[in-house]
Amino acid sequence: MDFVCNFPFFSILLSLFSGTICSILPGRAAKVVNRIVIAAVGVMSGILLVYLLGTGESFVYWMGHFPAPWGNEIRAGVLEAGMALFFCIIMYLSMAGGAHKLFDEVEESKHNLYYILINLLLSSLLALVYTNDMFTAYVFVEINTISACGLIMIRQVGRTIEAAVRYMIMSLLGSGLLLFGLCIMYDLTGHLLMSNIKESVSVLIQTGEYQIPLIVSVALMCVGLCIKSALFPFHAWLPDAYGYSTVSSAAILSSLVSKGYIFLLIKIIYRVIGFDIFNNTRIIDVLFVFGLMGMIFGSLSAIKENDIRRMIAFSSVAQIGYIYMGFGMGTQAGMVASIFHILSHAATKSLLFIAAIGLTEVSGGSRKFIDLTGAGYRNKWAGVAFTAGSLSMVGVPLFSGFISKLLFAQAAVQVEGKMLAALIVLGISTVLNAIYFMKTVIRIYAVTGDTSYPCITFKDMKVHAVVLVLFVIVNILLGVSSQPVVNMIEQGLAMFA
Amino acid sequence: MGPNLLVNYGEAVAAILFCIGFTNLLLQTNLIKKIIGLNIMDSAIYLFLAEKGYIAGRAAPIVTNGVTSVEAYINPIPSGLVLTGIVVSVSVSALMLSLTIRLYLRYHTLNLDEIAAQLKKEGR
Amino acid sequence: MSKKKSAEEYHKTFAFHFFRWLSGGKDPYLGNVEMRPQKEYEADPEMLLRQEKEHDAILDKVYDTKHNALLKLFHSLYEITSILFCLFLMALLLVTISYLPATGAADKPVNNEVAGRYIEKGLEETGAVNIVAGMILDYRAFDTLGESHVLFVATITVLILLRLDKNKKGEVNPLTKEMNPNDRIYEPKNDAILQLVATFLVPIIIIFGIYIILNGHLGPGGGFSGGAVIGAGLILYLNAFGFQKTERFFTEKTYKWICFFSLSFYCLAKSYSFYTGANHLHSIIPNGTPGAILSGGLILPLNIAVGLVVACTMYAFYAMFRKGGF
Amino acid sequence: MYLILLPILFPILAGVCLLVCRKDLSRKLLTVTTGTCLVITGALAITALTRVKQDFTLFYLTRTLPVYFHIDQISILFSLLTVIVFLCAGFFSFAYMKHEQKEKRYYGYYLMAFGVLNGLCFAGNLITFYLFFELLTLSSFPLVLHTGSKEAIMAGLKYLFYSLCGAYASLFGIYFLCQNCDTLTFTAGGVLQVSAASKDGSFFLFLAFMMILGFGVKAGMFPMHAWLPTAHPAAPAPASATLSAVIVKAGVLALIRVIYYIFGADFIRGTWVQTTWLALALVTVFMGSMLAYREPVLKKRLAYSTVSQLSYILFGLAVMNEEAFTGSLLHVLAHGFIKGTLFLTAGAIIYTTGKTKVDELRGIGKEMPLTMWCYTIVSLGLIGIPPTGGFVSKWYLAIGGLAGDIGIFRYLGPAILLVSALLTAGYLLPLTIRGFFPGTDYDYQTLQKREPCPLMTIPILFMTILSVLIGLFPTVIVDTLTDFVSTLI
Amino acid sequence: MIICIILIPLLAGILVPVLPFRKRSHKEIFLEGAVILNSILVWYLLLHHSESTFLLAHFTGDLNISFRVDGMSMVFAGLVSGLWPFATLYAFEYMTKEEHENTFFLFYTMTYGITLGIALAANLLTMYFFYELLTLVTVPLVMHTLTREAILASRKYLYYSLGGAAFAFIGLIMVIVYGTTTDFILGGVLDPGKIGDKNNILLLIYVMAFMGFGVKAAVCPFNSWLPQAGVAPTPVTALLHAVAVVKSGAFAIIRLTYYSFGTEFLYGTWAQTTVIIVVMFTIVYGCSRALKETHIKRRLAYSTISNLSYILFGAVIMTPLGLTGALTHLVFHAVMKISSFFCAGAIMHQTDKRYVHELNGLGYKMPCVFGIFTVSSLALMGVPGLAGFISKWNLAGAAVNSRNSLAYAGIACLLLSALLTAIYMLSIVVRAFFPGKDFDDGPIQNVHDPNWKMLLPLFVFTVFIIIFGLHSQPIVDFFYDVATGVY
Repeated sequence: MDFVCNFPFFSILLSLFSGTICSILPGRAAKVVNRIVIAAVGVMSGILLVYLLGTGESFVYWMGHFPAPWGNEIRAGVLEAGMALFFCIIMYLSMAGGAHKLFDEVEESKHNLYYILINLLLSSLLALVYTNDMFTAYVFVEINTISACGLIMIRQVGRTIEAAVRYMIMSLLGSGLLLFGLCIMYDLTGHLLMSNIKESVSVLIQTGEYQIPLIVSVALMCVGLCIKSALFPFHAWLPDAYGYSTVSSAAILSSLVSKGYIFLLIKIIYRVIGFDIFNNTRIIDVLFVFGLMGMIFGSLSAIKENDIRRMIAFSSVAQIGYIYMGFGMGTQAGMVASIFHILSHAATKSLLFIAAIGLTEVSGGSRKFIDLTGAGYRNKWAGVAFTAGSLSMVGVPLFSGFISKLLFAQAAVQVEGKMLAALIVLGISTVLNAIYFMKTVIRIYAVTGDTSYPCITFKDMKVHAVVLVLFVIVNILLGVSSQPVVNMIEQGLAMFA
Repeated sequence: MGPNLLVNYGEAVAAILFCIGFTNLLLQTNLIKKIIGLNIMDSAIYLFLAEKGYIAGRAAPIVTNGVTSVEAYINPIPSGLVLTGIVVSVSVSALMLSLTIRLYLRYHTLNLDEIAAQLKKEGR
Repeated sequence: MSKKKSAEEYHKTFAFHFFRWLSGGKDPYLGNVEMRPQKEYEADPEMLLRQEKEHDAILDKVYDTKHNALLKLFHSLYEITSILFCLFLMALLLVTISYLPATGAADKPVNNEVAGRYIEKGLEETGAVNIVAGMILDYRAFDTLGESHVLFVATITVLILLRLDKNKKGEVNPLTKEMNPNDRIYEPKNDAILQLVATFLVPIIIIFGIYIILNGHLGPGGGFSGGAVIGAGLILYLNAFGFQKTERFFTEKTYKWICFFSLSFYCLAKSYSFYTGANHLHSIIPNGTPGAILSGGLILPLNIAVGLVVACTMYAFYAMFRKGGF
Repeated sequence: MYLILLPILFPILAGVCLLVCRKDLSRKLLTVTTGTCLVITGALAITALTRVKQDFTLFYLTRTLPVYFHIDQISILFSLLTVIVFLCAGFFSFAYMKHEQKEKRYYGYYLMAFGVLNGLCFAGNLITFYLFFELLTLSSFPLVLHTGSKEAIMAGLKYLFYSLCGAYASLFGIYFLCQNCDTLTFTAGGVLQVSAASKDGSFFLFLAFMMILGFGVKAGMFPMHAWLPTAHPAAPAPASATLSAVIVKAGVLALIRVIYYIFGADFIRGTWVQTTWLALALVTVFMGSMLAYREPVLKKRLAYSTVSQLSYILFGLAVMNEEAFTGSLLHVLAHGFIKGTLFLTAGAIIYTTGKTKVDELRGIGKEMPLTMWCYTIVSLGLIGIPPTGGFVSKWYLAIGGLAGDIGIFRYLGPAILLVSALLTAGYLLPLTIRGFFPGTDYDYQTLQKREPCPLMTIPILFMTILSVLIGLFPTVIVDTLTDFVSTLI
Repeated sequence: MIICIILIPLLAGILVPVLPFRKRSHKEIFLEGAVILNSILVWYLLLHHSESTFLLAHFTGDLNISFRVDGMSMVFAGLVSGLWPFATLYAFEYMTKEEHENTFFLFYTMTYGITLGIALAANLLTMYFFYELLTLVTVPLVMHTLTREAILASRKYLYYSLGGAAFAFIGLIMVIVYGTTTDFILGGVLDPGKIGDKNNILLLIYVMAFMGFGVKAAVCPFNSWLPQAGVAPTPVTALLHAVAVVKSGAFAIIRLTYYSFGTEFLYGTWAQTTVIIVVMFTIVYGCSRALKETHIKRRLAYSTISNLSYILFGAVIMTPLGLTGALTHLVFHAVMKISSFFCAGAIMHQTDKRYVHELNGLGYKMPCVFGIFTVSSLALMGVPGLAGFISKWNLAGAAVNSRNSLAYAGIACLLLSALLTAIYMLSIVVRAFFPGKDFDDGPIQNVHDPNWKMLLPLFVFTVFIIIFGLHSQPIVDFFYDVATGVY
């Protein structure tokens, strides 16, 4: 085994351990540690990705001295490595972009705690990405949930705490269902490792035993993860949570945390149940319908919103709807589109959050649209970045959003019964996206008679500006040279099977 | 309806408890009651798991007298899972409770709806 | 000849219009070419502001739970659907359960080679008499590592929420304002009975906890349960004697370092074990004689670490809830 | 060859020059220039007319759309009428326009309209015809709104839009004809492809009907006649004269060209289109007379009269036999001269007295005897009393109507013509009667001769004479017409 | 080479705010030079084009950004590059009265490049790409004055355009999935083997895509952005909202219909019927709205709506003749409408009057402008001898030839619209030249024609209107060749 194969394990453990270390460090040092860890994990994931692309095969990694059905395992393929790399990039940028806001919004003595949360969140995301064991997944889902909750309420105002409570309640419902589904699954198969479960499941399907419990268990797990990733009817907690938490948190939560759960769902679909078996259930239809509804209702709520951060948050609901719609199509192409959208949405949404904070800063801290008038002139960098993000969300070519839209539509065309619904909703949703994002863009470039707010130049926001530029670059990279990414996703999915 | 409902009465109870907890978590407006619901839910799952691991007539999985025969002990895995689950449950309860404390200190009520209403007013 | 209509009346009749057109009088549509300017749309900023206020007022009204009938209806609907959903879930689960393998049977899918190996080889491979302990701390140690971090992260969140920190600039923490300042006046309670009982019980409890931890690999128990017992003892002590006493030996610093060292040890030890395992290297940690206290490889030290963490955490939770500090 | 172009382009260019010229010319110079231009144009036109049967393609708009000129008898007839009326009215306006502003503009458009009308007469195919038809509308509407009063502007716009409406309705037909005819050159007997006519017969009938309605707008046919009574009173008198005598005849010309030269009379004869057309024409005849009868304002009365009289012509065309057709052509001439005279006299009266209503004009015959005599003579002509031109034309129309194979209209037509003639007498003669016999209470003391200047009276006189001449020596014209009329029917 | 002509305007535009021009005239020379240079290059390229495709970048899969010159590109690129230098010249003068000149010229010049990108796109994706970019670069132009009105207008413009593009996008997907390639091939690229029994869905998608692209071409009911966008400075309204932007919508529809879905697939289906009806309705609707409008530019904008649907009407007849008619009107209408818009702009520039009823008597004060306006009005009405007649003739001829009874009704709409055009255009002319008896020209004593920078484009356009009207055969032949795929 090559040394590189240790990297997934290293990255998980490194981030876990750094969490522990941060607990004794002062805030500033914790920040440094945190950055280093994210960067290191990113580098490792990158190397791993290159390695895997070279070998073309995934590998499993024993967590301990015991092989598959007995010990824990993690597993790394192209998709996992790519996802980890991407998560690191986004997380690093989000952290860097929101760092200056942290000082205003979080007590200084608790900064190190914040970084602990981030580290643990990273480790849990990595574990979700790499894990090959259902129960490990459950445990890390819980870490993920709790640290996400911490990220929400670390800015301690009434709304965030309330949002955190709501978030926790929904998440716990989700975890409860997930765990219950897991238990049933375990009861049916006697395994906790994904690959073993899959073998047993295919045997069960062939023999026709335990069909109903099997379906119910899958459904429970799906619903649990849907709740956790804020699919449409379960999104009530989301706007406050994303809208009022400190900006890095919002960016990370919207772009990574929910994506972690979704990625886990993908893994469950592919590695636990089996793609074909999953597609033969009615569950995908339900996912499809809720996905479509999410796309529409999320956008509608966003249109009504009067607060830029909440608007972006509602837009997340819509975007998650896209992803589930891709699942619901039940084809490989739909899955690829969904995964690409995970990436593209992550890149875009964090960009939007970070840019929005730049805009609100020059508007007296208000996030009401009426105060944001002309903010694009006061903070040019944030304005341009926000515009770029909006365009990506609307699906203008050159940006990543276009490619994901393209992939979705291509995937939709191949599905007989769902084609029209998907295409039309895609169209409508684009229109709605255009309405609320373009409204904002035009608003920030409208002129205002009130010039009492200060202007910000590059000097005052070096880091922020650089981060924004990097985000835009990531976005455009995804949009322009999407083919390697799509290839990677396809390769990764092939490795899943 | 399958054949094993009565045999699986333990699981059935677990399921019922789970739903009670679930309903509580979903519907109670009082935060403390919600947390109790959460704990009921978790306990139901432990019960379920324990039932899963149980094999009639076998001992707990602690090697006694050096007997390491499969026939001697019940399945150890669910027990392990329950252990892990308990820790998670404790952590979550702690977190929820502390959130509740904060909210109570701030809004002097445990009713989530009232808190929401107050927030709406505060927000502007 | 019918009655003659007045001119005005006549002007309204169709006959008049027809005749007007016929005789080339007024053309009905030609007049449109001569037009007045249309009104430009201009929104009054004040009006916008007023609209916003109205919007707010509407929102107020909408969220006025006591008087808004619609909202009430919505709430009751929501409740009914939720209950229905829960009932549905219950029915679903019951049906599912009815199809599950029978409880207590030995030939269930659960009882497969996995459990078999744990039981048959567990003692040999992990050195732990308690198969469960062996399983969670060796076979499936990664889960357990995660689990301890769940606890850790939960403490962190509780710290974030409840710890009272003093700002560098000495500003009053917003939390302090919210907290009831009188709570600490009653420290210590000086309850004689409690103190007396505690004097007896606390050492016993703590020793019992230590026993559980140390015997984690030999019998029922382990780091978590033992730690919880010790934590309970500490809490009892605190209740009996107050913070001033406990602060002598247990401060935040103590907590921090204990947690740090335990968790670091846990992490590093398990990392070593994972690394060697994955790379098929030989682990230098001996398994020892099964049944002896110093056996089970890493299980005992890990149990101790976990126990310490749990004990501290339990105490920390209590202290946080109580007064927001140690 | 290029001679055909001269009477068209020369006045147009002259008119444009007048319009573009920024300097204010003195009135005398303006008059002289315009007069010269008019005369030259007339001369050119007459010269061009001598070159009968010379055809000439100027250039191709697109491969299938040549701008093509050709002179035949119809052209000669209409062109002569145009030249005479324009010259007369032109000279009349030198005197009349004294009391109007912006004469330069007036003459500019006047010359342009002259040129365009020449072009219209010489046009050898439908496209060229349509081109000049549109231009005619555009160059003549400024004449209508010349006075600049609100009513005049509205009337001008109304004229413009009605005419365009008609033009577009006929353009609808042209689009289809273009694809279904071998050529759009005017050919006696029609050019419609037999295959198309037999296959989509009813559709082409519909097209023909559209075109009749469309061009009928210009000729003041019933559903779209309303512009006429609005435009005439608003325009200056000489402009009304040309409008009524010539420009509305463009609609007649158009109908002749379309029905007899494109569709072919045989295609239309006996179909619902002919019936409807007849009905519309008769309705117009009767309606126009009735409206004129109850109209107090002189010029407006004359305008209604035009509506009525034009439909005489249309009736003749719609009957589609030789007599009626000859009658129509004769009526074109006769009505042209008569109505020209009538409007000019009305103009003279307004110019001198400023009174517009018939009731106010008691004793006018005493004041302006020459003018009123002319008025009376042509009125009699319009009524159809021999030996004026009107009698001959109506005679032929009635004969044609009776001889035509047109069902009930065979009798209804002549009857209505008669009734209308009575009504004509009813609306024209009161002025004569009042003018010459003002009654006992007329105050002869204040009477003074107010005969207008010769520049006004001579054109009036000239046209009156012409109208009488037609009546006296109709055979000259009839003989020349008969030959080629038979080729058409 | 191809990429060059797209990049030159983009670069020139970006350089405007960057370069330190000492005098305004320097900037003018720089911009005008760049634009003329580019136009020359375009024409050179069009006249010496090769069949080869220039591949710029791969997107995903077999989708790529590539450029090629074919007949349609020649028409559109030639048109745009012919008009742009004049419009720029006009803009110099016009913008002396407006603010933020640099921003304006930045986007204005960039639009040139983007429009050429649309024209020269070799496949549907490239076209879509530039189509979206066009929306984005033109929004700042609409917003230019930054008044509340402008903001609302640009917002609407964005919503409509992006929303439309979203539906056009679905069509794009269909072509990708069911076509053999996305390249433009006259006659369509759909693969019957792949379609199978999905005809109806494909037709539905076609209609959706038609409406999607139709948003830019202001098809009813998605037309209301266009009149509102008239708040932009006149060079923008004239060039973009009468030519570049809206025509690119029509252009896109032609591409979609003839080069992607293929007329063979669509001809005679319910989809064709639907779009013809929509187009016919728009023709009449646009005109009748123009009639009621009193703001000159908005009136012209409504007129544009109607005239764009003429083009579409030709296009959806779906015969080579129809396409010829559409192309004829595409080019001729551009010249006519830009001319009338420039006149309106000149009026606004010289007098600040923007309502029809304020124009009384201005005809004698600004004879050149109003003379040209009259000519363009007459041309728009379709008076024979001017450009409009020819294009209408071609359209109607195509409709007659198609033997489609709906197309016959379309001719009626065309003529009805011509009548309405006459009414709304001529009522302006009449006002200007015949102000009425009691008109007092005191307040407009000092009004006069604008300077040569404004008049030169106007005269050139007028000359073209007349030339096209009198001698259109070569160019129409060329269009016919394009439509039959010779080029």
